[in-house]
Amino acid sequence: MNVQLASHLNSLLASFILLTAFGLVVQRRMNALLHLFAWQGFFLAVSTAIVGYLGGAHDLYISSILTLAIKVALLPYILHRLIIKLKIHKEVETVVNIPATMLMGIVLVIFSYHLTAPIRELSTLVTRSTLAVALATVMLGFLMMITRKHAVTQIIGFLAMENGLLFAATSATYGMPLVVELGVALDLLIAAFIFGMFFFHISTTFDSLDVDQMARLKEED
Amino acid sequence: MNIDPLIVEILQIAVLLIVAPVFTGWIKMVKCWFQGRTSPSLFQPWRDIVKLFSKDVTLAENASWIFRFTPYLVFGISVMAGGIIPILSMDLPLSAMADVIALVALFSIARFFTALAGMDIGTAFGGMGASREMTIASLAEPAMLMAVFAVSLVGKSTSVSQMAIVISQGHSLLRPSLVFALLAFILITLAETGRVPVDNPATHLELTMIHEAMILEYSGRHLALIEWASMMKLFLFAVLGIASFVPWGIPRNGELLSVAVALLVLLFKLAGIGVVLVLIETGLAKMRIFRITEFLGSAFLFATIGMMSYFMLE
Amino acid sequence: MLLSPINVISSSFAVLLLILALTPFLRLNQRLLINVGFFLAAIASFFAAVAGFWSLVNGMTTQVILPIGLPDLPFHLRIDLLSGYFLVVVGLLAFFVSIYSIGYVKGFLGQRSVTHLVVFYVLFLAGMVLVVLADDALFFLIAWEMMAASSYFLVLYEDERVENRRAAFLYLVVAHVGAIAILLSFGVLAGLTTGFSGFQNYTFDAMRAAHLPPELATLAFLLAFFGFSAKAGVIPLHIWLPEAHPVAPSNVSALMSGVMLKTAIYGIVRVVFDLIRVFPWWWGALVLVFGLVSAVMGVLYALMQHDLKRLLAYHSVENIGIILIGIGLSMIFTSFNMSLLAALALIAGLYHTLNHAMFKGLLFMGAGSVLNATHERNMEEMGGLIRFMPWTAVLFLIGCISISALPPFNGFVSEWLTYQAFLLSPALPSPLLNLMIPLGAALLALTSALAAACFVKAFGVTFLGNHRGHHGGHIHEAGWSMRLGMLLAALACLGLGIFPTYMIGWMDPLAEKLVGGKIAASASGLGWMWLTPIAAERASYSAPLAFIGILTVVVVTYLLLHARPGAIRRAPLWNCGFEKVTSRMQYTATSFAMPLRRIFGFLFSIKEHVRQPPSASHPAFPDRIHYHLRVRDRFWTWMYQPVIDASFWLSRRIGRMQQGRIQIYLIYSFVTILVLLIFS
Amino acid sequence: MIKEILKNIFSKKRVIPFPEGFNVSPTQVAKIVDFQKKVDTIFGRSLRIRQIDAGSCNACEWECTALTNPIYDIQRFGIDFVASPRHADMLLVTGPVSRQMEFALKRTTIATPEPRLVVACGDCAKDGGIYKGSYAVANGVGNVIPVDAVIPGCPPTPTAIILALSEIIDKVAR
Repeated sequence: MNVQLASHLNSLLASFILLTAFGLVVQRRMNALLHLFAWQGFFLAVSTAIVGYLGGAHDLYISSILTLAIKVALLPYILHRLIIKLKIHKEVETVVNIPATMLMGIVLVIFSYHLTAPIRELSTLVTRSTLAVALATVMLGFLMMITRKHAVTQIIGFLAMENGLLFAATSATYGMPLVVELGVALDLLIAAFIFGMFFFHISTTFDSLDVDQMARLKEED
Repeated sequence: MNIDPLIVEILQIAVLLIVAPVFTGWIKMVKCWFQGRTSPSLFQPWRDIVKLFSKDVTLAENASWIFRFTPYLVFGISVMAGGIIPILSMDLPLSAMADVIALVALFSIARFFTALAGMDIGTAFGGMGASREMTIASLAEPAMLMAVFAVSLVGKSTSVSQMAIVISQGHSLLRPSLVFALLAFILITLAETGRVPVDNPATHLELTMIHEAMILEYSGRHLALIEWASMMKLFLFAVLGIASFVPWGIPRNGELLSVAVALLVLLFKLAGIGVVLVLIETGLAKMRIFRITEFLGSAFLFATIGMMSYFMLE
Repeated sequence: MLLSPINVISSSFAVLLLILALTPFLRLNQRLLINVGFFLAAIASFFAAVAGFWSLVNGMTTQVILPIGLPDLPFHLRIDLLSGYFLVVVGLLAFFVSIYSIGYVKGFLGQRSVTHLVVFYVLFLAGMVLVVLADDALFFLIAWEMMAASSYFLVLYEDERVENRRAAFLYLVVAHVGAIAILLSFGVLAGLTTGFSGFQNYTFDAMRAAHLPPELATLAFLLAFFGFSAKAGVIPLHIWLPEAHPVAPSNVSALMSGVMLKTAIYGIVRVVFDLIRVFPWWWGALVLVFGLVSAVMGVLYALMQHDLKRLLAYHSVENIGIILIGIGLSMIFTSFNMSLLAALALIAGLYHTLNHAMFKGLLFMGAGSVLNATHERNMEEMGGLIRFMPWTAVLFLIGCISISALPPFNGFVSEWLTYQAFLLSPALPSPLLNLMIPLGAALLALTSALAAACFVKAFGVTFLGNHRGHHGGHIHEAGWSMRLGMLLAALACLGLGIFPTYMIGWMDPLAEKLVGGKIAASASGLGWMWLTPIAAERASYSAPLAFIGILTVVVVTYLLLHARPGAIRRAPLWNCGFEKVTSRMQYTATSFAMPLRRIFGFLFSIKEHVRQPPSASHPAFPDRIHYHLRVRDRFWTWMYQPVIDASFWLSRRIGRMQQGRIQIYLIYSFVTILVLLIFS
Repeated sequence: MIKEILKNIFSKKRVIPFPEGFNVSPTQVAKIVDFQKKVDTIFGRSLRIRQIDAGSCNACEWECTALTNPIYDIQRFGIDFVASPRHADMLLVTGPVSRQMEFALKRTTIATPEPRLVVACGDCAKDGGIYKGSYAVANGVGNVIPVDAVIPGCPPTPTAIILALSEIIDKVAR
């Protein structure tokens, strides 16, 4: 597999990651969201492996395997169990005006492309072009966390942001040191578990996962 | 030996006229298989058309000339479009007659008159169909243009045969812009040719109709022309997709053997497209009309991502 | 001195003056006045068109200095390529409309005197021609005011209706706010460069020569753009259009919408490409954005209307937007000095200017004859007119097809050229613009598709189906002169659509003079039949072939099918076998636009409520249901209401000083004098 | 979904073979020589039916609906139900034309282009059936519009309808 073909593949994967990010923003169903998230992790893992091959940075293989293990298998499984236990696995969440959200997302992508222009000038890597996509993925994750009301969808948005960060790291500087990777992965797991407990508490206190309920926590005067 | 391009043109139009109903028949057939039924014959649409030609015409009393003119115009436009899109060869004298934008505009004038014909007889159904058709069309148009934009960025042209030539050179399936443009194009085709989930071509319920509602009052040869033209439109969108995304197998010039091969390849591709179409139609249910905004919005999103990924990633 | 465009144009002025001279004598015989007046007006405008065309094709520029005007401020006149082109636009449509008016104005006979209609019509024509001829700021503004004032009186023609007076006043206010901005802009261009020393730099030549510092240039541009947008009806300055155009007599609204708005376009092009010439890219981006907004919002507002002429007025907003899109793109390309693409975009914009003049004039004339026949502007009361007035129906349909940008008519050609300019924008060096401009192309596509929807509604509801109104019987076809005027405009639409290469060939020197690029050579690279803006392999379109091809297939099919004499039986409507089908059960304009009203509803302020009066019988069977829908321009509440309130508040405050006693006024003036003495 | 589709494709068809699958007497079988050929003879293997409910109790409608299911599946013969009489060759009228539906029935009939068939389906459509003599019905389709054929039965089974259709077409063919 020659370098040119590999970089082609990489950019294709980058665009798929962007697509899944958009999908996460506009998708209504819980299960579909989980599937999209898993796919995003999968694309991320493959592209990480390809970048490792391109840059000859072999620790990226490990981080790709980590991504595969955690973001494609473990986290979706945990979240799946979670939403089944919370009996929201069939829930359909209303997203505010999907076309408007899409347009917002497009604007964000353009913005991030504009933002990363100087870095593209500096960097010399084959993968520098995907940096904009990575930043856009982060922003879209953020957008998702903003537009969603449901706690589970918000953690998915959080994880999507983290995907974007990892992708940015791999594409900008052939990945961060392995230790950091491991740490991040561990953090994610812990975060997921903590989120899980939170959900239980939220849902037991308000018997709903609608974070707007939290407004009731502020003291009335 | 080389065939004269004009003969290839005539050949193409003949292929369009003959194969389009068979393509529709093939789709029906595959659908029947998927639903576990025995299908009618592959040529059923042909029989319907022939039967309709032999029947009388019953016109509404207040139908004006527009109502009678529309079927011929729609038919004529579909036939002309068959000479523009490269089906059997990329070297066509008429292919310079219109680029993709003009081609889309040709289809939209056909739609314009169909909608007028729907309003002509002054039934509520006709007006309803016209209103919905024009609404969906106006939502589909930006997505279509974006898809054209993305493809023309790669093809460095908006003339169909030029794009086909350029794209058939590079290994374009790896280009994100083309992949997304293809996704968008599929959604737009579903909307423009009135397939599930946007419109149900086999519906019997007037209130859910879009395209059918406009032609409810047509009969006899007029109906035959309109149905034939809509089959041709589906076929044309299919070959347009082939020419701009998977043009391999379409020869550069009208060399006899390669044209024959091209015909076979075309039939093969069409069979594949039919299966994909039926998979979509069996998998999805018809949408509420105000969900179509989101459907076409995502088509626009795909096309835009394609356009942007050309600048960002290629 | 041998014959030259300037003689032709002066002879056309002579004819106009002749009309004014004859009017007092013909006043007593109104019918004769109409015949003579508008016939001569037609001749005059024809001369104007000839003069413009002449100077356009020969690429000649002639200047004359009239010794009249203020002391040592003589009037400068100049026919160059640009004014020649706009003379063609003005003269051609004015020619058609004057012929049309011969029949149309007779509709007023017996109701009111048409004398001042004729007079102001002539003055209006003269004003528009002078605006494009003027070569100095002073004369330009005088002609501008002449045009504005005469059109004000024309809008006010049927002045017993309160809506007319209101519309005319609104129009006057907006026009003058614009005029002030233009005046200031010329002031900046002329004065600030040389510090008001001497009055010699009020001519356009001096302004061309002057080299402005960039910030002054920006100021001048912004002022001029504001002023001309107010005249052109660019959103958000569009509100006077949908008020003024419907109430004016239809021949006048045809001229106002078809030509008068174009003088504003002329002003923008003149100031930007001729007087200032060097500018940053964001000017173009600004024009482009305003153009896009006007295009989309204009067509959306048009969709919501059910008053035929109001709908057409909003479409003028849309088309001005499309023209500005072309000009804005051209400005962007120019600022990155890509002259070829700039020429393409500019030609697209100017071409659409001419096209819009033709089909919008045609449509307003058609609306006029419908109004003449039914005395209705509300589409909900029409329907089935194609059976009563077949000619008008066909011609109006041609207008609808052209304005919906459908081949093979002219609207499509110019929009297609605009698309080509859009599709070539990736050549721009700036990556940000590369990503943004395609979205603009998508908006343009949305616009033209919505326009098609809107005109299916307009034509379908007005001319097709069954008649909804009460006076179905005595609806008569338009007279011969009205039909002739419309027919000529329709032929112009077809011709401009089918022979674009010639047109581009004539406009090419103009583009070269303004932006320094020519596309005619490449545009007709394959011969006159093929329009290939940049190169044959980039994009190509052949209107003649498409037209002839489709026509042949249609005819052949028809003949083939009628070789067998198939019996065509007329039967009543099926409509589910429903018994009591009334014309009220057809889709109305409101219901046609309902899906789009719901999808784009967030752009309007929509008030909608259903009231069901308690009926004697069972509540499940109501006698009647009142449905009330009110769609309003958000801009009115956002921008204009506050201004109006503020001005009323201010005038009330000032009104306090108004005591009506002479001593008080003496005190005012005395105090003023004292203050002056102190501070001098 | 894919599983279902694959099952549908590869499992054995449940459709009843015509005519032997229909339990009919040998005499009838003798009458029914190849149905398809007969559909062929007049309507070019394409027969489009517009079903009209003229005040029926919907039993006949259910049987007609059953015609298009995978078991009986008359679409394999090129017969189909359409939405508009203008598209139709045959009007399949059910119910004892109630006064309310009389006008609609007439109008639909003249809306159908020639050549056309009118078939009264069910006992009610034949002569009013159990509603016979009621003040509200016209006692059968025949009293309102000329009828080419009648399918008895209350309601006629899908089998009966298909057999009857074949006989009707047979009759018209001659």
